[in-house]
Amino acid sequence: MAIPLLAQLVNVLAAFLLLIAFAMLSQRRVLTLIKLLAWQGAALATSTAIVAWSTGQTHLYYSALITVLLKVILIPWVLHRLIDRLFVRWDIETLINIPTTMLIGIGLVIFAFALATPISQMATTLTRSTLGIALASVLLSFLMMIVRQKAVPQVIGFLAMENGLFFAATSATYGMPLVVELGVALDVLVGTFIFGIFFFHIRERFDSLDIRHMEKLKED
Amino acid sequence: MGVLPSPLAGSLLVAAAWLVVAVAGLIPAGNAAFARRFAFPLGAAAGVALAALGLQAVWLPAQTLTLPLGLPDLPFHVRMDPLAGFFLMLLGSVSAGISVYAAGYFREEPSGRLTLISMQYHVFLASMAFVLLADDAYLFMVAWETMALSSYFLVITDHQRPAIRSAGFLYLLIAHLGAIAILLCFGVLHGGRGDYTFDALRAAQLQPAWASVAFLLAFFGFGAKAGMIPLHAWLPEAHPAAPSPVSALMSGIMIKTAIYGMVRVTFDLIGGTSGNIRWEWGMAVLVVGAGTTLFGVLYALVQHDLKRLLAYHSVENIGIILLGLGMAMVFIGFGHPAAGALGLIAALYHTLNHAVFKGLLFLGAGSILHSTGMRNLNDMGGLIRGMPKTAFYFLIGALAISALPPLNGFVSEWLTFQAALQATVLQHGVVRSLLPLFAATLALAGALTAMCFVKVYGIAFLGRAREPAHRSPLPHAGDAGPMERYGMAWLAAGCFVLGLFPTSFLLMLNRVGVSLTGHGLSEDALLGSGWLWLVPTAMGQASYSPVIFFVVIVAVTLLAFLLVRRFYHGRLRFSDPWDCGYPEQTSRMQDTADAFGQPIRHVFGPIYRTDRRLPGPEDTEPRYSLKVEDRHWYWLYLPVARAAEIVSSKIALLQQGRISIYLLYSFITLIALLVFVR
Amino acid sequence: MEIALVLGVPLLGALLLALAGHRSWAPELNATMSFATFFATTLLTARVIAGGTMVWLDERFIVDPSNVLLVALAGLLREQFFVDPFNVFLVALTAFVGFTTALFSRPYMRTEQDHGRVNPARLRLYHSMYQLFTFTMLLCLLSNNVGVMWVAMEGATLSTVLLVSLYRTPASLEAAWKYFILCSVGLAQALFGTILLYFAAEKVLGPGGTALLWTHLHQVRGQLEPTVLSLAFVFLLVGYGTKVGLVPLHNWLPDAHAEGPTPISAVLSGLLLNVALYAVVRSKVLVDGALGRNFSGGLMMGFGLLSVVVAAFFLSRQRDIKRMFAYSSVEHMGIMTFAFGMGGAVAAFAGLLHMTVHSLTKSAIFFTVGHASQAAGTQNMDSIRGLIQTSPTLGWGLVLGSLAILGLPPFGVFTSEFMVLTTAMHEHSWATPFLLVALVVAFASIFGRVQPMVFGETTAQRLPRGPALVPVFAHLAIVLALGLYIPPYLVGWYRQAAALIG
Amino acid sequence: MSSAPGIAFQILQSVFVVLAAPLLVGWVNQCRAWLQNRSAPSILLPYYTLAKLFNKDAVFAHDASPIFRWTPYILFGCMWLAAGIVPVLATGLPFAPAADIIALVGVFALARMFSALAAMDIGTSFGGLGARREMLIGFLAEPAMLMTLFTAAFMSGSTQLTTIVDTLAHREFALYPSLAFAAVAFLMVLLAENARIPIDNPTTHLELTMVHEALILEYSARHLALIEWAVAIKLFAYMTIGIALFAPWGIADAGDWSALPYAFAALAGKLALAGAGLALIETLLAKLRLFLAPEFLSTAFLLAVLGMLTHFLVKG
Repeated sequence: MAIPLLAQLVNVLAAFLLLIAFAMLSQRRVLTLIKLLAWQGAALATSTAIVAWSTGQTHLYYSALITVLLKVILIPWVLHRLIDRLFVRWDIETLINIPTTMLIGIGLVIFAFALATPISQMATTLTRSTLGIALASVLLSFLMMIVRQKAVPQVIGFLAMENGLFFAATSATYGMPLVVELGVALDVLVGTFIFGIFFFHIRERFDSLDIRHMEKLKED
Repeated sequence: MGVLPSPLAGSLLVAAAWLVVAVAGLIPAGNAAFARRFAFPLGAAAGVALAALGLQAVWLPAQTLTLPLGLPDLPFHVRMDPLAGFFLMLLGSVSAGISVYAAGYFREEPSGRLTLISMQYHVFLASMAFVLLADDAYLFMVAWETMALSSYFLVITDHQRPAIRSAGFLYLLIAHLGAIAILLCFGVLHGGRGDYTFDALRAAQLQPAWASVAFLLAFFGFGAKAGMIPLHAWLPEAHPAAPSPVSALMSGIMIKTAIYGMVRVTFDLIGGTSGNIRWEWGMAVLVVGAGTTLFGVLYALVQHDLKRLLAYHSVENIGIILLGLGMAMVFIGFGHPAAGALGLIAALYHTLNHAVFKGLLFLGAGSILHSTGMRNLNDMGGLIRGMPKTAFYFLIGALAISALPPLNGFVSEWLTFQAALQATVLQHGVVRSLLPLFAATLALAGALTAMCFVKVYGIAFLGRAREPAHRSPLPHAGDAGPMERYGMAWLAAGCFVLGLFPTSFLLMLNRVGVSLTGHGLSEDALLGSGWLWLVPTAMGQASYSPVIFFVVIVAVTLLAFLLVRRFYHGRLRFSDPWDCGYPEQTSRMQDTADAFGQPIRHVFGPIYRTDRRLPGPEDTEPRYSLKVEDRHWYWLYLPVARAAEIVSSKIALLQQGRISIYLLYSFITLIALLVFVR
Repeated sequence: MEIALVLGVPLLGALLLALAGHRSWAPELNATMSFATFFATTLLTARVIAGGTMVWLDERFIVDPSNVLLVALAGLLREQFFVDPFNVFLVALTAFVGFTTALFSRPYMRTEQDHGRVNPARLRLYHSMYQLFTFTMLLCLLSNNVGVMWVAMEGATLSTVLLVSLYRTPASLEAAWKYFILCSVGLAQALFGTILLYFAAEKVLGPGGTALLWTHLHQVRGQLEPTVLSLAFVFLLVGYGTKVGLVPLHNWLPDAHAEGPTPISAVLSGLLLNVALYAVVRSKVLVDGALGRNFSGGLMMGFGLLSVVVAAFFLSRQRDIKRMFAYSSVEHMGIMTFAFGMGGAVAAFAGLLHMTVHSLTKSAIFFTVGHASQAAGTQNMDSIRGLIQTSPTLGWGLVLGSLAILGLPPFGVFTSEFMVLTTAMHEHSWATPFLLVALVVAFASIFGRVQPMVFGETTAQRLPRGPALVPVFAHLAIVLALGLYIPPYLVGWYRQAAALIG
Repeated sequence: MSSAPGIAFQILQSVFVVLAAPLLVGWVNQCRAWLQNRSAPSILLPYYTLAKLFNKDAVFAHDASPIFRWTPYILFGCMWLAAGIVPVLATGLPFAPAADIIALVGVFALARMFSALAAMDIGTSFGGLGARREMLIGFLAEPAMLMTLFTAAFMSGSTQLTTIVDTLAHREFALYPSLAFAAVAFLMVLLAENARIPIDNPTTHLELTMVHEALILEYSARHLALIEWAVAIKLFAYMTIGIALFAPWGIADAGDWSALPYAFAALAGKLALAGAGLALIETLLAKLRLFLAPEFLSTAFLLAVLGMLTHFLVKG
């Protein structure tokens, strides 16, 4: 009965992921957001490793390793450095107030589950039920990007979305081919660096990382 | 038969020759000698050849050819049938005169402009030839839009002036709108089967409702090009803006291609011999035609810009052609193809006649512009003394457009009247009594045209210059150069030939009518009384002999002259004009063009949107200004433009600049689609 | 091997220019590398004309089994690239426009440097990224692996995002930020779609390498799970559709086009949008196989039509010349999406042809626009006047290009619009009024703006450097030729590709 | 058709009309004088006037162009031609088929155009004024005239005056409401076209009110004589058209010499009556303001159209 247990473990981690997604949605402090991101990465890496273990697909180990390096260590560290240097530790203002956001978030989760359930039924994988959770966390991150008014949380939302996607890739389908995983990881890495460069440029030009300064290009 | 193996191949050669001339002007870049000396005469020679080929083709069965160009599934199809032959003859013969004129007119253009004009001009000619030859929707549209484009560039030759630019823009916009309607019409005709050759379109069996839709689209689309109301707005703007030979081409020939299209689609593609034409369409055409006729001439009467005035007359004449077409459709719709053929022939003959005399008039206006730099009639006067030859040609054009016998304009209006008088054969009481009413509008328009040309001719050529010689270029105006005169002489001769020998042209048009509708006038009637007599139906019903008429009128006039000469002395003294007891009469007191139109503005007041400024009693420099605007601007064009602006300002709210909102769009789209998928 | 060459040359170019992109001869090197890429694609095209569809590395490629590294590499690359009628012309087109744009960028970027808008460091970034961008697009087109296609598409975003903000002005930063965020988020959706696709394919093809290979997916497309695929298609459409610029996902597009350097606007409009649409169409083929035509086609038609109409009405409000032509791109991508959505041999043919002619025309327009706005010193259309006086050829290029893009014959854009419209008329006649209204509004808006810029009086000076006019007229000549005559092998590709897309 | 007696008839009629036309003018003037209690001038006064004018020296303005010089001859020629078309004495004249009613209206229009052009030629303010007013009247009179003629054409199925007159003359007498409308319209057109009261006053010499006189203000001597003569022929032609349409009885066939005296007598009687009637109208009515002329003529136009519609309605 080892395999169901492992599957249960993956499910628990999936729930954890979703919980973190909600936490990020409600979190006002940037530093905490980065920590949550790192935790999410860790959960992701763990679940990847468990899937690798349970299915014996070795390339998923590489994937887990990359995740740990990239999402648990490198990116949070980079972000941390960035906000240190940019002095942007202030609290986050949101477009919609947080309780409303949470309500919408719950709605999204229900929607995602409803959408994913029929598909999960068809899947052959043991961890199929995680697909709904992955979709939910993608949508929640999306929501987070919409409601946040500052550049850094927006990027964190984006990275959380990538985490959700990775989770879908590894847990629900036992991982994509390695070429793709490598490519995606590379893109995420490069993307993060470019985001970093952008933070500096934006700050240099606008004296702030508040994206509400960037609403000049529009139709009038 | 002819010089060339087949009229179709020959016509393609001519069109290609035009294209070659167009390109050849560009090759020795910077050296405009070719364009100056040879391009236009060569173009004219090609025009004459095309006219001969077209004439020949009317008597031959239809020929077709497929070119190795075009779409993979739809190579260019070309076809030469009597209808195309007739219009090619029109194109070739009228353009020949205009090209000869252009050779003189453009002589003094700077080289760069000249090569450009020469290229656009010949591409324009070639594209018109292809419009007429096209036998599939694609080639037709390509040629049609190329025609619009090349003429657009010609219109904005003097692009430094903002008014000309906006005229060009309006022109191209409406042309494009029309082209889209035409395209849509082909789509409807196609009905989803086969390909887009005209043969396939002919063969398609349409539901009556769809046939009506197709007809209306064609009517709208081609009407936009022809300048029928309310889509005429571009015409009085664009035609005056272009250099005069181009105005002549546009007014004389290009808007006729729209008539060609209307006839091709209505009588050939939709109608064919299967009798799909409905009389209701004819009534629609008649109503629009009558409106166009009256509107055109009434607006022409209040213009003071000579070329603009002529452009409004083009609107009017398109209306007259539409009246003929409409009658033909009514008759055919009620099952009287012979009477229908008469209407069709009248319309086509007027098409040819209008091409000739309107070409001539625009050329005359061009010569005035060339030698005086004036277009405003209010400043002109007494030009007949400086440019007697131009004055003579212009007079012929003026008499022809005023539908006076024995010139050509009269013949086609006569035929249109005859068509209207066939109304007795109709069973439908209302329609039967309405047709003569349309004839009445035609009569009214004819008389108004005469009034308008009395105004034009009397004010521009007759009378005296308004300003003293040192302040006005008029007394120094020289006559048109030899090439310009040859061009005008060619078209003036056309007015006479078409006016005096209509029977042979009628035989030709009868072939066209038979090839389209399967019925025509009885050739016995046409031929039976000899070439002297124009007898459309039967000798007892109606007849007209322009030659006898002309000979007699010349004879009696000369007789009167000789008798007076013979029996009375020829003593003649010259003195100042009689001043009626007012010694202060100056030449500034002559009627101006605006003054001449004043009774019309008075009688037809509600039609115009007039802005008149009278000088006040205290004005030290009294000025009188008059602006008459087209009402269509205010109820149609501007509201449409405003509506588009409102819609776009609403849509602009989408793009607010806020990234969160953009993400939200993306999110909502995603969610909505996901909901939709479930 | 041609494929390796096609992909290798721009990658090499990116490396070289990353080192030497700031030198005075860098623009020439850039053009040379682009030409080399173009040359490699002509070799590839010739190969395809001679031998037809190819997959690389296929079974015939056998490596020495003793060399472990080579074996691993071959295993990694096996069947990863392919050329079929659908992508071959896009590859050639991409390389060609990439080359001509490099030619254009030579005088353009020099003038920008003269004006002090870029410094050598940024120029190095520019040149290097230009090559990298070409590489990512070619990779996206040639990749047989749907996942790698996604990676390449994201790579294309990443390589251009810093180019959009090259001038570091507030507006360009804002545009780049929006471009980056919106496209990345969009592509994230596409990745989810890809995962779902894999999720479905894995059941049929088994886990592992082949489940994302397009050639394999295409063979088994009838057996894929319809529910999953419909869901996947939604994600893919929203994802890649963001990149295509479909309304309402288009918001990044006008900003990015207007604020970046003009050569980048030209390749974004002319090439990147095509590549993104290519990805959408590839996805559509699979989904259609699983679901039947109506589902994906309906969605694409809806998006296409919405894009055409909304973009047309946006056009009239523009003041910035590049922004206006960016909206025009949205409109044309809408037309293509609509055409592919309708499906059927003629419409798909028209869509492919429209991709070709739109790329050529739009990039030609951006070339002239670039020079024109440099001459006027502004992108504001109200300040650009009388181009035909300062530079007649440039003026004619702009006016002819605009007329071509507005769908006036005899230019090729009309050809494809003719086919789209006529097909729409008898298959989806409800859509035609919208299309036609949009076409007329677009005509009035664009031409009403272009005319006073080209004609009339001006006070502007002539350009110090001769503008690059060869690219402009080469493009327009090809577009004109395609309006009158389409070469048989191109017809063959279009037909086969249309049958594939069907 | 073109038999020798026919041609003889044609020439006879043409010469007769030219010679007789001034007599009709003289008769109208005489009647009017009687009606107005004036002592009447000789009925031959128009002839004396013409002779006097022909003998005077002609005077031209310095700026006169060939148009000015040729217009009197063209006018005279046009009217003479018209006189040849209208079946005055006989139907079936050989020249008649060469020009039907539409061409007849065309001839009058041609004459009007040239007279207006000639008036503008010298470049005085009165010439332009006259031309403008003449064309204003013309553009309404011409369609009204055409519609009147069309009514008759519809009744007889032909636009040839000969056929129309034949048909109308040989049918049994009946009251035709359409013809009645047409007759009233025709009368109004006749008044307007011949510069009669209430539209114009042929005897006026007040420049501001005149129409026709303003047109010929610059003419003198033989040119004026020709114009006056042409005007007389025009009146004669209009009256005979009216007679031919509305009272065609008694007309001869071309070549039928025996019927000629009878036709001649009938014509003389009808013309005498018509002339007297015209004089009566001119005496009873007052001249209208210029801008009431369009109303007058549009009434004529409407009546003509009504006549035509009545024809269709009555015919069913």
